[in-house]
Amino acid sequence: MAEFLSLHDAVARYVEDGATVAMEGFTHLIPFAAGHEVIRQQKRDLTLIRMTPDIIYDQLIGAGCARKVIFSWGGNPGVGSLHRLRDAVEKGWPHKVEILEHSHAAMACAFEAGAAGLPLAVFRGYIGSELPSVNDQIKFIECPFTGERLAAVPSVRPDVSIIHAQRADRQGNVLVEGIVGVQKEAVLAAKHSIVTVEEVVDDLDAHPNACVIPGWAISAVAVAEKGALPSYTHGYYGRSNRFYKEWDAIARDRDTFTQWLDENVYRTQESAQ
Amino acid sequence: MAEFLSLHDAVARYVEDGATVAMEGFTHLIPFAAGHEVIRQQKRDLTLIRMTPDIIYDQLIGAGCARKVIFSWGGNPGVGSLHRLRDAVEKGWPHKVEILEHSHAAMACAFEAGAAGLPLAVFRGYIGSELPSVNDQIKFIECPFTGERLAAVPSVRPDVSIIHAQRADRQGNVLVEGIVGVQKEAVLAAKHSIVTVEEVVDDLDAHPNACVIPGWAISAVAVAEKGALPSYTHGYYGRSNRFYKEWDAIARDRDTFTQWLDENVYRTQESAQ
Amino acid sequence: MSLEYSASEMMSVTAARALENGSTCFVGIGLPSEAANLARLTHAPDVVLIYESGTLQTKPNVLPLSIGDGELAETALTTVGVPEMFRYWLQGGKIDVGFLGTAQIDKYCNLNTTLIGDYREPKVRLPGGGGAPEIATNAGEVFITLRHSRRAFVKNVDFVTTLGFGRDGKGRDNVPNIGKGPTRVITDLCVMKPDPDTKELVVVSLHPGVTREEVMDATGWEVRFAERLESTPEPSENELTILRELKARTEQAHAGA
Amino acid sequence: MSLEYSASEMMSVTAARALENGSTCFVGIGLPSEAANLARLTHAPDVVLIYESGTLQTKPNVLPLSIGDGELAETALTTVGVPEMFRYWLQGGKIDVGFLGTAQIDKYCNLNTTLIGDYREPKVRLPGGGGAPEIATNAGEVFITLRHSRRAFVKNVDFVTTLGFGRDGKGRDNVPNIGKGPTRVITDLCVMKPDPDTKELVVVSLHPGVTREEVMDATGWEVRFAERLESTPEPSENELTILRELKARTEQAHAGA
Repeated sequence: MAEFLSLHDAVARYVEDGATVAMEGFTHLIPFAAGHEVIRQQKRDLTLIRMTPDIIYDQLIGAGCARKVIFSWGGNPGVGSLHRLRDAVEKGWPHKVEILEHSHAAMACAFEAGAAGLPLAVFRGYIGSELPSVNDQIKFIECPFTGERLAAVPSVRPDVSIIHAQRADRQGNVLVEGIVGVQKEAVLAAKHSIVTVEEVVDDLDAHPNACVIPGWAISAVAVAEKGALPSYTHGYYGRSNRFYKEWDAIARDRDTFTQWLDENVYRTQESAQ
Repeated sequence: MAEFLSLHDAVARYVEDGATVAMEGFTHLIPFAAGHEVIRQQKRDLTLIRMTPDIIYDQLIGAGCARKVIFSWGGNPGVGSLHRLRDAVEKGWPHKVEILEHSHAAMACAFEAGAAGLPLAVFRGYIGSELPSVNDQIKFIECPFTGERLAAVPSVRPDVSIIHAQRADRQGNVLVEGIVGVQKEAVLAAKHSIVTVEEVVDDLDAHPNACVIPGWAISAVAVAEKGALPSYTHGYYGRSNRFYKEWDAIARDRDTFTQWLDENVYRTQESAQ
Repeated sequence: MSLEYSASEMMSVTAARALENGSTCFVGIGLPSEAANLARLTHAPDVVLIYESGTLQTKPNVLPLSIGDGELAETALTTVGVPEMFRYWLQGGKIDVGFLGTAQIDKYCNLNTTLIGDYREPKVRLPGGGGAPEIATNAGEVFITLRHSRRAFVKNVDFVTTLGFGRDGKGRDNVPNIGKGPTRVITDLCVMKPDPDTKELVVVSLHPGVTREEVMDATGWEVRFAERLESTPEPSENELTILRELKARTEQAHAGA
Repeated sequence: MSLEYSASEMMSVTAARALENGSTCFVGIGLPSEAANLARLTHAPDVVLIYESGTLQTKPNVLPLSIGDGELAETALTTVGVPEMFRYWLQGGKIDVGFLGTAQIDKYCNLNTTLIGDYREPKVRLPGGGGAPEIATNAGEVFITLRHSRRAFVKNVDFVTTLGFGRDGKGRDNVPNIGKGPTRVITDLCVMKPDPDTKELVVVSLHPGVTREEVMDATGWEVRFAERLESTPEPSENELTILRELKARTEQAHAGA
């Protein structure tokens, strides 16, 4: 049963140094507030999983939280590079970060398989791509019915998954609406999960087939108003495209980045945007 | 792009003798009107796929439409046996029907794999069950990452799938709501598909993550008001539990059944309930 | 004070009591559904009921006739597709208890809902496996409830649709990622549990007024009784009232339309 | 009448024209998204645009900056989860055209969006494959659009993120259940198509005012030209107006907040 915790306490309890952590949100509902709390608590040696390492992972990497990143598209959407990710991979600053790289199809299927309790995902993929030559987690199996060669990857099963959602009811049931990405899969695939929400309400007011994650399938729910900014929350506030563009200049330079982090993460409490 | 056809024309065009047909609806939205049209058009030698052969398949089997039935639970829900199915399997009336039997998990995964364009579904199932000894389509594979033995079944890919839904808009986009079963998967897995709907509307009035099947993924849409009776349509009318109970007596006896079929299917037009 | 109650009521109340508050239960239609909802309406208001039709955390006001009655969707937290139900919720390890009925059960708790007789020439064709084969292996543990009779409690099931502990009691040994399997069988006569070592079903509790002989007569093998054989606690007045109201509401609802 | 237009506009209009009305298109962000939406707003009102964020049949009023802008969900027929998007819609064979951009492309139309240099010691780390590897093999065919430069059009890509026709042009031969692959590349200078036999990219059409030399200078291999080299039709006034309005709306929308 989901426990209502402060974001500080939820991160302190469930995100351990060395853990495998998936913070998901496919360009929507990205859990920035939670990511900042992970930075503030100076978690280290994390294996960070995410289909689209957005600027939140750029910040975590630049802050020195990550040992390894598993991803399928690592950019600043519509803007360009993640300079902190590149600096870590290309120049080892603040320290070397290992990467394990997939395609979106592979990771989406791997999250699905993780939620489904399976050890692997099978799909038609990686044909002709050189990714299998640099990622030893990509294998191929033969279909016993047709003989077709299909790709197989291990399922994603994080120690802890963190997502942001619109709202929870008082039992900790959570509504996710709009672009739902792989958030439900991330929560169901993980040993522990933290969901930050815009608000807690009496009634979720959800339609019959809404994406609702039951409270008993979640470890902790924490209120984090505007917790997805500069990403957005469908029905609550829009995406700060401006900040995404501004991030390019902030992240290009180590000093500018460090200063930004100081002012906007370390020196703030949970309300950091 | 979905074509709006009469139910007669849709069945005449897409359901060929000898075809593999999935009429789905997991106790909800069962396409009875379409099934009756298949009976009226005296289609023969069909391979009928359905997780829960309900009384609609009992009627199709008793009417002599089926050569083979692929299923995972063949009963009259909450009432008892499907007497026409039993009579065909046990005594070969009106002729012998071959059965291929799965578990729900296997068939649900096989529909999912069919929709996903895969030749097989992989899942953790059939452990200790004797079903694999009587169904040669059940195989086992070894996970290349963990060595775990997992079940594999061929995906379901029908020649034609038929489902019933609440409503379509004028472009043939279809809303399915409530217990959605494997209907979307059935449509996406099939070469052709027929969707009967209660009504055609200007606006589906669907929420952001509703189960909507785009018109371009459907072959034909046909209006069939009360087309799911005695099953039900969430938001439109309830299930006739009474008819399900009455069916037991009707179906027990070949003559009673034949007479019922005459009066309620053959002698009626598409409006048969 | 002794109340009047039927053997069926005794069975339902006992089965209901087996469910702990707050546990997640994958519910089979019929007797399991009656017991699970009785639990929810009495001692276990926060038991989470899940039906294979995709209805998550449902609170039906009347018992469903089918596994997918509208009542289930209307009172559910949300309703998901059937592939998701079996993949994420059952196989994904989110279910504490699978609650099943059966047509035949043997002394190693294997279940047959496929057929009586030979597979290719069945004497009686039963509905088939449905969700049971994977509920029995993917749920944390399994409760089984059915009426006690020699036709149902057979030495060897005609067909193992659903694994209890296999025909030799060792069917779960060394199988990775498998649930505990059946941990109790609740009938209208008694409660049985598998022996921790041999997995053979042993009568651990007789319902009030039931004799050993009655159980032996209704069981198709030489049934064992626990050394410390208990007497099943009687239903309370509250449980009986709620069960009867539930059944009356159900009957009334299903008579219409 | 000759209109004033930029090379970028020429590229977008030409790319847009490639999309047929009524086709289903899996749209990459950036140039493909601009072209696909221009098609929808001009000659192809019933083109179905699908973004990997799960937005099915979407009709954004402004171009999305990210693949998952709110605009996409708000104007979509419905929005599905990302696993469903890749499994049912892409891998399930529902996509006629995959519309991609790239950082590097070689003469066999292989795409590199992974890195420049050596994989373990990259000179430039690019964002990675994203949806492209499976879009390129599971869509019916693939259109590619990018700016023409010697940095982008290289003899051999540093890394094959996404299959065109393989390093030898035979990468799709005898592969079951695979799409046709790239059928055209639209740049700001020309249109290229793979030779039906060798699969080498051949310039089939030069944009108005562009010379062969300009294309050769901007291409990192000895590029071939079709025997019947065509001149790409100019943008119409209507196309230019709609494109400019779309970009103006977009700029305004993204400047805020």
